Amino acid sequence: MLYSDKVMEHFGNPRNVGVIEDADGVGEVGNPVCGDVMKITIKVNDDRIDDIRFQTLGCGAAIATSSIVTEMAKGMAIQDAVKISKNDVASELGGLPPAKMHCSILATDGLKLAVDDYLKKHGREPIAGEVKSADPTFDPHEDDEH
Amino acid sequence: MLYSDKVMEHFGNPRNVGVIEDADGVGEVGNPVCGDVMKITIKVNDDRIDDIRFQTLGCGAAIATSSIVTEMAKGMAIQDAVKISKNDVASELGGLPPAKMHCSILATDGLKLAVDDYLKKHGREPIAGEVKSADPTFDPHEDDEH
Amino acid sequence: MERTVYLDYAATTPADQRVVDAMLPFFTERYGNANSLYALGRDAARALEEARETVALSINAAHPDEVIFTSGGTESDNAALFGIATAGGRSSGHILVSAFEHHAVLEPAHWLGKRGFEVTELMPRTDGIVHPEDLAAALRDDTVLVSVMHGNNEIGTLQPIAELARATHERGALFHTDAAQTLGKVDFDVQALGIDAASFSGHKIYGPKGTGALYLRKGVRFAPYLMGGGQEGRRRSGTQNLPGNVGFATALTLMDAERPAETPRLTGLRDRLVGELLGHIEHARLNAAEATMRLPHIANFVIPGVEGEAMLLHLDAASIAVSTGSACSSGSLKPSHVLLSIGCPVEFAHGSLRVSVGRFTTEADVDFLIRTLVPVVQRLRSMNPMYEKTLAALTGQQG
Amino acid sequence: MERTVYLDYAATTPADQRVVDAMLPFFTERYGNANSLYALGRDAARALEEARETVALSINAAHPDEVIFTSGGTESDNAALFGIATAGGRSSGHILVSAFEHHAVLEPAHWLGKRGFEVTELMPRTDGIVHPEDLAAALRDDTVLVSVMHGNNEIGTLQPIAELARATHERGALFHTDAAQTLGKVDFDVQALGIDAASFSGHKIYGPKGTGALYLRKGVRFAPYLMGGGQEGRRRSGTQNLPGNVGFATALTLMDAERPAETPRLTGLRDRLVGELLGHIEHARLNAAEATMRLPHIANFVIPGVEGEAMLLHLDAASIAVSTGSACSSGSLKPSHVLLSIGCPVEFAHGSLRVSVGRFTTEADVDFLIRTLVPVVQRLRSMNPMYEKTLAALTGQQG
Ligand SMILES: Cc1ncc(COP(=O)(O)O)c(C=O)c1O
Ligand SMILES: Cc1ncc(COP(=O)(O)O)c(C=O)c1O
Repeated sequence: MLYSDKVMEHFGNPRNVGVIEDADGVGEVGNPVCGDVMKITIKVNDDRIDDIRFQTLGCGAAIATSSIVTEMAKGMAIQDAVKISKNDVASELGGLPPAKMHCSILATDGLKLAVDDYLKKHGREPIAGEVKSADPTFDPHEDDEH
Repeated sequence: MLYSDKVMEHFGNPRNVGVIEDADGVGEVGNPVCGDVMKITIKVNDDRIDDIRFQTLGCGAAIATSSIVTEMAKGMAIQDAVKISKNDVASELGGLPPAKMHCSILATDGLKLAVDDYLKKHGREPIAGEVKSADPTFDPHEDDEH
Repeated sequence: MERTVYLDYAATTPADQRVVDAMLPFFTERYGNANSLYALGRDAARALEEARETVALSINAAHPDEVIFTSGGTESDNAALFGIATAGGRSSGHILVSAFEHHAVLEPAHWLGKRGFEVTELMPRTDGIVHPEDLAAALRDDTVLVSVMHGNNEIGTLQPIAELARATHERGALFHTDAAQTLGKVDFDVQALGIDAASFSGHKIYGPKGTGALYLRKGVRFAPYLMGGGQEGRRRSGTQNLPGNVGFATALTLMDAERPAETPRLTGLRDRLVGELLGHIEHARLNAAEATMRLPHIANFVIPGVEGEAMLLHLDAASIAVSTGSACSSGSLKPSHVLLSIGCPVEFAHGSLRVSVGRFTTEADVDFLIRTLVPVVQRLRSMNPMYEKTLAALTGQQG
Repeated sequence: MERTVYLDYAATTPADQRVVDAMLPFFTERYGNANSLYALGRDAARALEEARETVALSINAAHPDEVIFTSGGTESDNAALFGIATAGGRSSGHILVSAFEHHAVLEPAHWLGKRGFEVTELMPRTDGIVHPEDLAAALRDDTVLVSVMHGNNEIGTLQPIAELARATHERGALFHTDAAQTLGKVDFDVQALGIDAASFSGHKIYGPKGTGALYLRKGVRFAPYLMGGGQEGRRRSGTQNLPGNVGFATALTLMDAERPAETPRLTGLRDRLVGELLGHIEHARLNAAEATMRLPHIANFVIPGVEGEAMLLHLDAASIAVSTGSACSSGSLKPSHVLLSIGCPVEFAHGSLRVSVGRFTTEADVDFLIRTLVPVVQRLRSMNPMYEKTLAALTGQQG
């Protein structure tokens, strides 16, 4: 189970760590029983993500995927941001060990929830589609083959 | 499965190898299917074993036990010779590997048969008792524990 | 690799140079097959039996033949479970294993549980000990085998094996203990313990990987697990790994010789570690802290608000090697079944840290770990979106 | 030990010094557990995967993961038989093994045969070959697994594995071959052979004892045999023997590199041996002489009127190491099941002699064997009370 250099780089120097206090949207996913919890806060301007911050309790992959997803999403239109897939995240990181693929779901799901939260606050329809990990009983590990 | 030094010594330099042409008694035991065949010829004088020779097709233990039994029996009264037990032979050799204990039976049985053959030739009663390995279908290996 | 501060001796150990030196002639010169009759084979057989006697003597076996060489702790455990349970063609019966056994015991037990046997997992208490009265209550008339490990590989608690074996025998069952973590590290006397079988592993005692042994008391019926040429007295087939077995025996001899001095030294290092870590990391806890009988070299902590792998990777960046959960299952995402079995909450089990010291550990190593760990924990907690909540729960709970 | 004329390379081989050198760093320096996350563990994991790739490349596996490291040929055989037969919880079906398999295949087959499976032993013909048409005739609709060894360890005949595998697949069964004697010695390409599984042993190719591998084609369902920590992609538990696996891979690389020159050299030595022995020992016969496909290094003779062990011990006294029957079973008294399976009469099977040459064998060694053997045979025959009879039968038969 080896992490790519890029995963290790993002894990060691995660980008955009923290909380935006007056955030326009907040997404929280995961639960401590599964070992991974992630919170994303976004600042949106003209339906574009102006600023984004994350906090993550989780393994190396959880932190690295959180970090990379904030880098990918920053400056993006919200319509595009919700389309970032777990595979996009994984390939941007130079791949993830199979057992860690579920971490990418958490990262993209966190972002989706933050966007929908922003839309909801403005009385608009959600666009992210189903976000499985928003359910507190969801266990991403069950996605694994074994 | 290690042989004692004494076994190896008798195997390497077996005593009393050969056939006494004008033997008073002949004992043949074993069969080639089992891998061991032994022939003992004896010269008897005054019910005492004056000369004894053996030929053996068989493993190291078969040859060593044949050799030692001829040494033990030489000069013995026939009444005593038939009492040599497989354990006597084994202990005289400093022990035998468990899987090879059956070889001592062959050696003592060969001697018994030779004595009884001598007695029979002189119209006397056999004294050796039952000699299982005289039966050509006897397989000494069946004595083994395994 | 050189400046690694290695603090994961419970996962594996470097082979001692003296062990390697003892093995070397058996690779290239004394290479005979121990089953061959000629001189080279007899020489191998003699060396093999010497190694066997060394191990038998160390564990006080009644007879060298009670020691069967295997390929490691896992094979020994598998062979013990399958071999004793299914001996004589038996295909049913009750098997008791502690809930915090190594997977090398649990998995064969579960396999048997799916094929005719009934398996019960016996819970240790929160002190990390399997209590004899709990075992006595779980034993049944149809119990055939009990397996409780001697020293737990994650939390380091020692089990009262003699009492457990006695309780087992009172109900007519056989007793196996997985001693992979304890052989060489504490006095191990199969007769004093009164056990029927025990598993050992070479690479936990500065011996070579891929070596181990199974102690099997004379008279215990056993179905061989590896079948074939009938080596090891028909109880374990496969050409014997002579260099490995000699290495294993040599390693054990060294452990025994050095234990009187080494045990207090390791205990001192461990106690220093525990003191410093609990002193410097807020809310950290020692798992199974109440247990008084413990291995000298293992300490396991829960560090709330931190995830284990992340902690481990940061320590790794500083060239410190420690573990979270057991090494074998660290590829897995499940929290340690050992910690759960002693009542550790799942969310804390994700933040466990196992530190295990050994022959080459110094005080400086321990201090370096603490010095490095403090800012790592602080940083990870600051990134934890739930840490305030966790803290509130902790202090509420503690207040 | 030094002046031993070693002619039992089929029993075991000395580890090559280059193999030992490759292993050494992994004992004391690169000692990490390949399942640990930190640098030392990752280094171990990388070395392990390199070794795996080396083996995969050598046998032309489609993917490195198709190679599972084990503790030797015996474990590989056991795991293949049990693992494939019982995969997915299967508990019945027909299993076909050749009658002259190694005991490491026969015993697991018989075990399965007593527990729900039906086992048929397929006879080779007197040429020492398992003929594909015989296999085709024995295959049934419910056959689940066929195991036929690649090169026989006693008589050295090579089996037509590609044809046997094809016939097996035509009836929907899976095909395993025990290649412990052939890996490295003849070209071994799992894809060209079209097999599903194969067993290898390290100590037959100048690698360390206690090492080996199982090739398992991707997609073949398999129940792990050693259970526990889930190493080797959950197919073989137990901390990996990294020094051993590196040694095994290195040994295989050397075999592959040297084979082009070594095969004709060994073949020449063997042919010289056969020619000289048959020329100098009256009535001696080469077993399975008709087989044209054979291993370069093994020759097996019957020497009528002589018992094998006695011959072996006399040769040993002259520091020559050869074997009679297989090494594993030489503790046993039964004549070789291999020789019996190819129609060798029992009384002659007791007088078999296996000579196997290898990397360090010279012409002088072969000549010394012949020179020593001639008087040994003469002496033993002269002590044989039945020799005249045997001779009469032989010449009558031949006349
Ligand atoms: C308690 C215990 N049992 C069994 C094992 C397995 O031993 P091995 O790695 O030698 O297969 C280990 C170590 O991994 C262990 O700690
Ligand atoms: C054909 C064959 N299969 C299996 C084995 C067993 O291999 P190992 O000795 O590595 O267990 C051997 C050698 O003993 C063999 O010759």
